[in-house]
Amino acid sequence: MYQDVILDHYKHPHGRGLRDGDAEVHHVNPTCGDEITLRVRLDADTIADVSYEGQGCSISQASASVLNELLVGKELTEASKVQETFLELMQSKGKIEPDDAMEEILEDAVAFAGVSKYPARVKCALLSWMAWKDATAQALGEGTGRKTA
Amino acid sequence: MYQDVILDHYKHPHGRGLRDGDAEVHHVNPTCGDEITLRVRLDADTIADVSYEGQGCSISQASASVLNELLVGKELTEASKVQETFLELMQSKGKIEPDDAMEEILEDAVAFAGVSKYPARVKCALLSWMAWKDATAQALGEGTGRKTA
Amino acid sequence: MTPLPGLLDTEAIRKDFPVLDRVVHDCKRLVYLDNAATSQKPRQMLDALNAYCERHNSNVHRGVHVLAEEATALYEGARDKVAAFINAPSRDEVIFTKNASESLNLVANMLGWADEPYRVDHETEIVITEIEHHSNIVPWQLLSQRTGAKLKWFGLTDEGRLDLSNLEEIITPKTKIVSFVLVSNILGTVNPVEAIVRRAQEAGALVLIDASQAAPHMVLDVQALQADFVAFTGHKMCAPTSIGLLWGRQELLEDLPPFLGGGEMIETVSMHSSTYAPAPHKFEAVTPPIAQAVGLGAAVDYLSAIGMERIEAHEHAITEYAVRRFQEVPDLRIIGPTTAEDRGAAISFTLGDIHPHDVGQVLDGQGIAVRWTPLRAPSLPAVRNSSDHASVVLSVLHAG
Amino acid sequence: MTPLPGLLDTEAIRKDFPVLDRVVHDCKRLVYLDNAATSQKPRQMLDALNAYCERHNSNVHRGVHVLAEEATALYEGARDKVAAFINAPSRDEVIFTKNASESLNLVANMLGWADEPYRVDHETEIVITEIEHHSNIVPWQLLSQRTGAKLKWFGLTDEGRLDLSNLEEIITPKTKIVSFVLVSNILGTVNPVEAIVRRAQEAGALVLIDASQAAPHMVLDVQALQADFVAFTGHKMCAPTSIGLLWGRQELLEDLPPFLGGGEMIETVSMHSSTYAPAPHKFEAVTPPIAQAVGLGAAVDYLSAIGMERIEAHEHAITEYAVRRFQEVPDLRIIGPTTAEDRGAAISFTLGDIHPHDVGQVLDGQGIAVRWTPLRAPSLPAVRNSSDHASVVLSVLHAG
Ligand SMILES: Cc1ncc(COP(=O)(O)O)c(C=O)c1O
Ligand SMILES: Cc1ncc(COP(=O)(O)O)c(C=O)c1O
Repeated sequence: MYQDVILDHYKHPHGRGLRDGDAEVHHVNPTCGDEITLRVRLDADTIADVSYEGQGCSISQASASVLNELLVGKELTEASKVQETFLELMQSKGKIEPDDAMEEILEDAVAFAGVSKYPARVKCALLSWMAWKDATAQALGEGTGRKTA
Repeated sequence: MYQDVILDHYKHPHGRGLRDGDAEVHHVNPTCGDEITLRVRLDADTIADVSYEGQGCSISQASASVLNELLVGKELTEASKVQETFLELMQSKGKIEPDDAMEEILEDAVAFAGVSKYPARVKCALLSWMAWKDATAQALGEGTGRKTA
Repeated sequence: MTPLPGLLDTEAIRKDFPVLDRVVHDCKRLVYLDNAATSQKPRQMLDALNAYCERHNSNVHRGVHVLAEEATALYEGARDKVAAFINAPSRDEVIFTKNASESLNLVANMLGWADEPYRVDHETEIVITEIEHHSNIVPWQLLSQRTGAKLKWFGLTDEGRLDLSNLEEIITPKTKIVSFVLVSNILGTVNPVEAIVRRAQEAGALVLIDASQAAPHMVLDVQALQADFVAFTGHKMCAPTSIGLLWGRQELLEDLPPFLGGGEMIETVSMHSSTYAPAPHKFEAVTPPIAQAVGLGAAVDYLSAIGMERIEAHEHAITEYAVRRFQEVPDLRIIGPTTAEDRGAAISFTLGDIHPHDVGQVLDGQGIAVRWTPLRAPSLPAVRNSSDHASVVLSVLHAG
Repeated sequence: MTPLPGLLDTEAIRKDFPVLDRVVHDCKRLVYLDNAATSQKPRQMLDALNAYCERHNSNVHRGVHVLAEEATALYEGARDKVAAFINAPSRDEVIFTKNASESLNLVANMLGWADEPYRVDHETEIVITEIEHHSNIVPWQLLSQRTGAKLKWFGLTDEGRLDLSNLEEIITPKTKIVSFVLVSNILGTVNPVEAIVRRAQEAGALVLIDASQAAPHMVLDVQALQADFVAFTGHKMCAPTSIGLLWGRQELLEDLPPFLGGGEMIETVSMHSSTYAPAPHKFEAVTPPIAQAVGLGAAVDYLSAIGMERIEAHEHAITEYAVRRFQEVPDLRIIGPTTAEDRGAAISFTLGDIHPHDVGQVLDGQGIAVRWTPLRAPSLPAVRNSSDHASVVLSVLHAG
């Protein structure tokens, strides 16, 4: 589960820190206490920035870093596809062995495949992704999202 | 358990009906709904009368009849001894085989020995005896007794 | 003796219940008819319970070790099974409690502490019926005493059916909650859900159905019932004691306040205040009945494998037979419906003026386990007008 | 590896726990140190539980048949065992609940609905501490919100002990109830009962002690504690889930109102009102946790056969050893007392800045089951002033 890629992201997070954004959310993983505050800035249909602050285990922190690396600069539709693929992988209970197609979409995020075997940790891995989804919906004016704090 | 003596007392109860008394109590066996209203009349230290009305199973009704037969006319100290012996027998869980000495004290009431094997029925057998004890204490001015209704 | 007419292979089913091998009182083979009080436990459930306690036991939700993952999966898996069993729209609507009594008290307490429009207070009314189990009477008496709300109830007809002739007077716009039993544990009657629910909806009242005696015996479909809450209990449906259930509509579970406070039902806690986890966890202060839920999951699998439709049809056939034959016994009087129509398999009867305590004892001497119940409160018309004060209840489960 | 120093034959005791034979994650033999969350179950308890479910299962108190008599005797027999285990003056003071959380909520609710002099209302105060389990915080927050009573608490010293320097300011004549944990599930600290009880008695406040983490590990004597109520839980002391305990002084149990309403907790019921059975039944709406109580009785027998004094001494020796060796690990910091004095066997620690979730996962990979806990609320001084936000808790039970 502790792939080098994950530990790298944990030790050297991408794009950490809070910068200007169109929407901000704060999410908590209630069963473990991981937290994230995340902002999304959109430029028309493109994700101009995802900035965040948080604390928690290596999985939740590395996942936020991977998210930043993967999604910033992408069009929203494309980003949604990445998010859905990641969700699918994480909900697979270790049963999906990522193929090339998936690897192309998820890049570093395929390293999380092993995490999907541990239900308690899946929530850590998904925390920033759920926050991103909520913040984006909010930035697009689709309601305020579910804030868990 | 259903000895002829018990069934006889059930069908032909002794001293049933409410007559004058120095104290009255009403007891209920909450787990089964048997009820008794019982009055005691004392003549100095002697039990002049125990009168009662009630409803319930054969065990509770026969036991009240036996009580009337045994206690009326006795001195209080003697009656208390009967009551205590009956209590001891009923709490024996079927382990006491009444000997002659006990039979002398309890007379017909030894027929209840079999009932002591059935904890749920012990309460039925003891209902009138507990009521008598309370009513007597009350008649003697020792507080009001525990009324359960 | 001619075999009872039925549709299930009762000899095979008997073998699933180890207790039915017992001989009692000098070689009488046990005949267990006290299913209205609690059911016996099939081998399949016992094995699942034992495997859990012996191999997978752990606290749930919070651990980071193998056992915690396994226990959580088994516990939440049981919730999925129950949700499917009752056709719940969402698994998150299934709350594990300790028994049906707690489920019923939970709703009563929620409504006492709720905000408008659910709040029960001195200007509002609570409706129950005269044929409720004590566990569906006392919580409402307490709520009524504590809030000043008025407690009202439906009476019974002489045949032991709910008397709905004054439906509109009893359920009014002041009514906040109507709580009633689906199948009576005393009379066996199946109550007319639709008429009551329709009137309650019209009046804007919530509906709670006590399905404790229904869940083990018939298809229970919470969507078809159209109630807001349904309570039932594990130990009457082949599961262990100390597990009860409350199904509730999701919006309500979100809006209503919690009942027991504690670990896992919270999201964040400071010394000053807390926020609550979403349902079902909001209503499950740790530690939940983990082993018992696993047992219940296995019990639900067991019942489903036989098939609830088949169980229902089988019991109907047996009940038809039993009420007919019972009436052939001199001096035996059935309390409650004397036909199998709209009635469950619990049959109450009196035998002449022999006290039921004695009838029960004599049956026990034959190895036949029944229960008896004092019938004075709530008073039944059938009893009020006679010298009977109690009756023997026997309830035939599929495995009877 | 040198064997841990202790007084018990741990190899023999290990054999009583079937789960400890398990191998996990590629041939690692399970090491279960998550006893603060829940204990594992010895064969002796499993056998009693299974025998009950398989041979004697019945509802209690009301049946007139063999099984009902047996089940009632076993259930009430378990009450006797628990009463003896905690040195209760009377068996009728032992109430079976579903878990410690329910026991704590029960007291909070009783006090909210009580008459004077017990009643908690907006002119009164409730006292807890900063080191309570959520189950001893949230019930009091709810009670405080619902009654307007003020919630106050003791803070902690930098060593993680209760700060009693302002004892007289916190517990005042306005205080109605003081509720605190005997042994902390997080820090392992054993709290100074005597000083708190003395002050509470002076102020006329009731005392509730949460002994959930004490009952499995040391001699629990409710008379020596001099509290009014003591709550604890079965699943942490070798019994199944879904059974909790509340001991309370008899006079209080008589005077205080009931909590859950239902069958068996009543004496008489009419549609208008009910009278309640005497304690303990007043607080046990049917159906109680029968099988679980039987299991608890067997668990109590099991622990008593080993001997609670010996268990306590053994754990003390192990804790002494463990806190010493732990401190030799680079970057490992114990949260809570660093000596074995006045501390139980639960040890919380952080390891450098590695998140405890990760520490727990790595230990799991080695077959070692621990738990981890976010430590933010209630905030501990030791944590408040550092960058740590959680710690790993491992709790060594006698069978560890
Ligand atoms: C100190 C303490 N109090 C209360 C509880 C709650 O006990 P239960 O799980 O039985 O509700 C726990 C553990 O969960 C605990 O450690
Ligand atoms: C109709 C009905 N409701 C409620 C209950 C109470 O259920 P439980 O024993 O699970 O509290 C029972 C049986 O005891 C019942 O028959």
